[in-house]
Amino acid sequence: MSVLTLTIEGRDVAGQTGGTILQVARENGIAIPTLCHLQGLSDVGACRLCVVEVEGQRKLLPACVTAIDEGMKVTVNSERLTAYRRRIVELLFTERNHVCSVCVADRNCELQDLAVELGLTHFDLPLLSPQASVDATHERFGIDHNRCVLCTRCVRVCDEIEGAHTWDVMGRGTEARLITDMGIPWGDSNTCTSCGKCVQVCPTGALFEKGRSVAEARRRRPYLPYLVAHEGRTR
Amino acid sequence: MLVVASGNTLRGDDAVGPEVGELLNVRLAGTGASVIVSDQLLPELADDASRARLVVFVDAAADRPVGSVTVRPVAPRRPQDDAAGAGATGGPGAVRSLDPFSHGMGPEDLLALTRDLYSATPDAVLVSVGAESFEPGAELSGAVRLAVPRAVEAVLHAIEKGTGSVSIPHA
Amino acid sequence: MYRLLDRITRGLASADELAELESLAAMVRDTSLCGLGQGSPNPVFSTLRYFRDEYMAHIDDHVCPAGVCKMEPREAAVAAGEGAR
Amino acid sequence: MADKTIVIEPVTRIEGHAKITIQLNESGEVADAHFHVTQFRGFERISQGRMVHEMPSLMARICGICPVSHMVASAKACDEILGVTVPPVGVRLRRVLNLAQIVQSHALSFFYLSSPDLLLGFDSDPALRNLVGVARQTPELARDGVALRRFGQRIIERLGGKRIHPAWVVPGGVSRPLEASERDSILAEIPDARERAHRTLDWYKKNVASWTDEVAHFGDFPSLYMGLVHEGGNAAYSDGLLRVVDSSGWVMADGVDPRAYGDYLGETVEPWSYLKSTYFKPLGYPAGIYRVGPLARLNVAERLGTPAADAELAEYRERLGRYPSSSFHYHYARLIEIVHCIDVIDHILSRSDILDPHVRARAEINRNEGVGVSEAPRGVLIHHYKVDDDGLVEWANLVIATGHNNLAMNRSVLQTARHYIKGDQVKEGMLNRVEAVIRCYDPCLSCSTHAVGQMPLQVDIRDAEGSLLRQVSR
Repeated sequence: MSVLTLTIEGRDVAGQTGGTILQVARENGIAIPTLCHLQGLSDVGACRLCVVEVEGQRKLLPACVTAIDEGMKVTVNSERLTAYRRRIVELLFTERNHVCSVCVADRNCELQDLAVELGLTHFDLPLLSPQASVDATHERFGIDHNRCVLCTRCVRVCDEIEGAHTWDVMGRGTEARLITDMGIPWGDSNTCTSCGKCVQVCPTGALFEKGRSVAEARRRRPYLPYLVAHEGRTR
Repeated sequence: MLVVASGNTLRGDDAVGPEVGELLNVRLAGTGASVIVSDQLLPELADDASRARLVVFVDAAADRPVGSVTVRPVAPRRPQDDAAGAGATGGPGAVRSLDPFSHGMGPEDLLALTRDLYSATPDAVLVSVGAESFEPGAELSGAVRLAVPRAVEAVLHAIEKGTGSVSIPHA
Repeated sequence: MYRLLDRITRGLASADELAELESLAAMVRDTSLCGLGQGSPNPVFSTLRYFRDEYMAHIDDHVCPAGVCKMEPREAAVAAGEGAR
Repeated sequence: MADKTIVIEPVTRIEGHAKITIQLNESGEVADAHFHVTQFRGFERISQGRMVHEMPSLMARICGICPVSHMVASAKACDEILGVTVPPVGVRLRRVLNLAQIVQSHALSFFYLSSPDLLLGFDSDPALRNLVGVARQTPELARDGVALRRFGQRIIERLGGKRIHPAWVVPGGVSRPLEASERDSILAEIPDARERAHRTLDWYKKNVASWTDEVAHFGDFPSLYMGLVHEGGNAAYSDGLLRVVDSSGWVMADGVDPRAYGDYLGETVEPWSYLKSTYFKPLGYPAGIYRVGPLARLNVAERLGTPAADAELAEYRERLGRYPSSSFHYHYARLIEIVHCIDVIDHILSRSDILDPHVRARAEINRNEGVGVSEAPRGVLIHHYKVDDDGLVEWANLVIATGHNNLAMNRSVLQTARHYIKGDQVKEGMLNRVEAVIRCYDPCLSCSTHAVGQMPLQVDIRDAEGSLLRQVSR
């Protein structure tokens, strides 16, 4: 294991071989927005919010899954990146039905925070307003597909930490939905251990504890001490 | 020192008031001046205005060149102003010059309320930003967006001139 | 993108929407995870490169030079433009 | 001569937007008049498939004027679905919030919307007939109005954390107990509010004689009255059971559990309005016309239950009789209610147990159906939900004050129009009276328009023979 040196946002930084741009940036106090990333879970590079510019690379690279290299020059914030990130969040909002004012996660939501951070004040794109359902068959928890952003944190925490692999994703494009087991109601799932880890890692109000009203979602992340969503953010 | 920034954030350029208000909230933090952002001017604001020495209204204006920032002093509406504009007929189509729920209440009316209700006559100026569109929408048109910083400066200038004592940290 | 293209082919789109289409296509190309996503806006880019004038004809002149697209009546275009935002 | 139809649109100084159509006959007399509601929302449809715990906050969005009353009615329907008993302090805190809502809404209705007519005259120059005009003539009255509205608003803000859409009322109670500092600051403002409420009432009583003609023609007719009363006959606002009396004091129904509202209230949808009209089923339609709101509440209750307000109520009944029937008296009733609400808020907040942290009961879904009722400022408000076993809303029905009053409002408009409008020389002051009679009911229109696709709006203009002259539809 050796140390590599690179520059991020014009700053000289160093990191271990095999480390990702995201890790090194955060170790050095350089913020990169993320949504699907959750430290302690594997990274899938799905949300595309952490894309950065790397000098000499035509393509944008997701910081969470791009290993650092000697002499790399990384730009985290540029006008183009911010515009893309804002557009990505806009697409997430317009794809389903996110209504903060009646959401259990209001003021406790990573999607909402991202919109604020990125200055998303309105939508240019039309709302798709799909007819998504709510599965409230589980005794303690529910999933509101209207608020799901398909970050798959729940899928990964269930598989990698709990070892149950109850959650998965079915369908493609705008038809993609989270499913429990082979697409049966959550309450009928044989594999679900009702541990609640999925609810704790959900960045929005998609997964919720029953009985909680508007703005009452509480993420007890210390309950999962090996997971950290964002450095500097306490949830 | 009171800034009243009014406008509907969902009505195109009408949002310029709230937009300027939010910026002023940051700029004026800790100076003792307060900023009230409101959809429309409501009679309750007279109570706040009565406690201020200077009231700065910020609003979008349809009758000014788009993107222009105009500052003018405002005085309480006088009875004869109404009489002049009222039209004596009062037929079925008679227009009410003022109705708090038809967005008809203007700074002059609010100041009249402030004077009549609380015997207070704060100095007042209106900073109006020429607006293009009041159609439903959450976006300012380009020229109006560009006018926002100038409107903020105009308000700060009005406050400085009005007191000479408040020091505003320039961002 | 499909929606925007569809609106253009029906003569309902404005010039703003063409700009919207271009920015969306660039964003999809630059930020997609897999090659399919990165390549998906290519038809938009290539048709824009070679046939931009036809796009503009749909938008500005309300005609389809190739005679392929069925255009909605002009009034519908005006109404749709007003309702689009 | 062809018939003439006068349309007043929009009606100003009421909450929401509406339209009135007046039809004249060949001799220029008013043949018919309608009050239309053309606004449309679809909350009964929107709520389908949502978790029951969202409902109070979702329903509060129906209206920016009386969100609290919707929250309370909605939360009570949810309480029933959960099968919980709300802790007593939770019940009381909900009451305080609802009473504060009534004070602020009544202040808005009386001072901002109606006092210009009362003070400056129905025939006064419309350009001056507004709150600024009131302020010029009697600043004290306008000041009291501003202060009373603020008093109510501030309580809602303190308890709910937000002025317009507080998310404080939840199924099972309220989400957060009251803090001592909040209680103290509310209690400190009560003496001032009380003084202002009494002063306004005195002003009204002194001037009531000058509106004799309006009193007689602003919807003065016998009807039924419906409101909530506690056991023993005190007026109730957030709890209690329904009582219906007629103009001669016959109790037509009493102790009605809100769950049984369907047995008593029938609904029709008129082609000319999105607003559902309700009638008292045992008497049928349209004989079962009834009124709700301040006038009705004072008619159905034996007493209010606070000494000062009851003294006012006694004087009110001495002046107007035990069952006043003119809708003009909604104003008077409203002012007495302000006095009462302030005293009840005082009483509840002065209790030693009000800071008790047990303000919420939690439970799973235990029933599939729930009905909640509260008194909104404008009258009885019923929320009725059906949910599946998992707590997802399958069906919702809202019966709203303005719907209850719809038939009465129409009859009032007709009466007022007949009296004040003759021939085609229509003066502004006369039309203003037609609007003003609607303002008596303080209708809140945004909340009372209903399910998607049910009724298209259609305006028919007919001549004396009934043949259609013109039809406007959308």
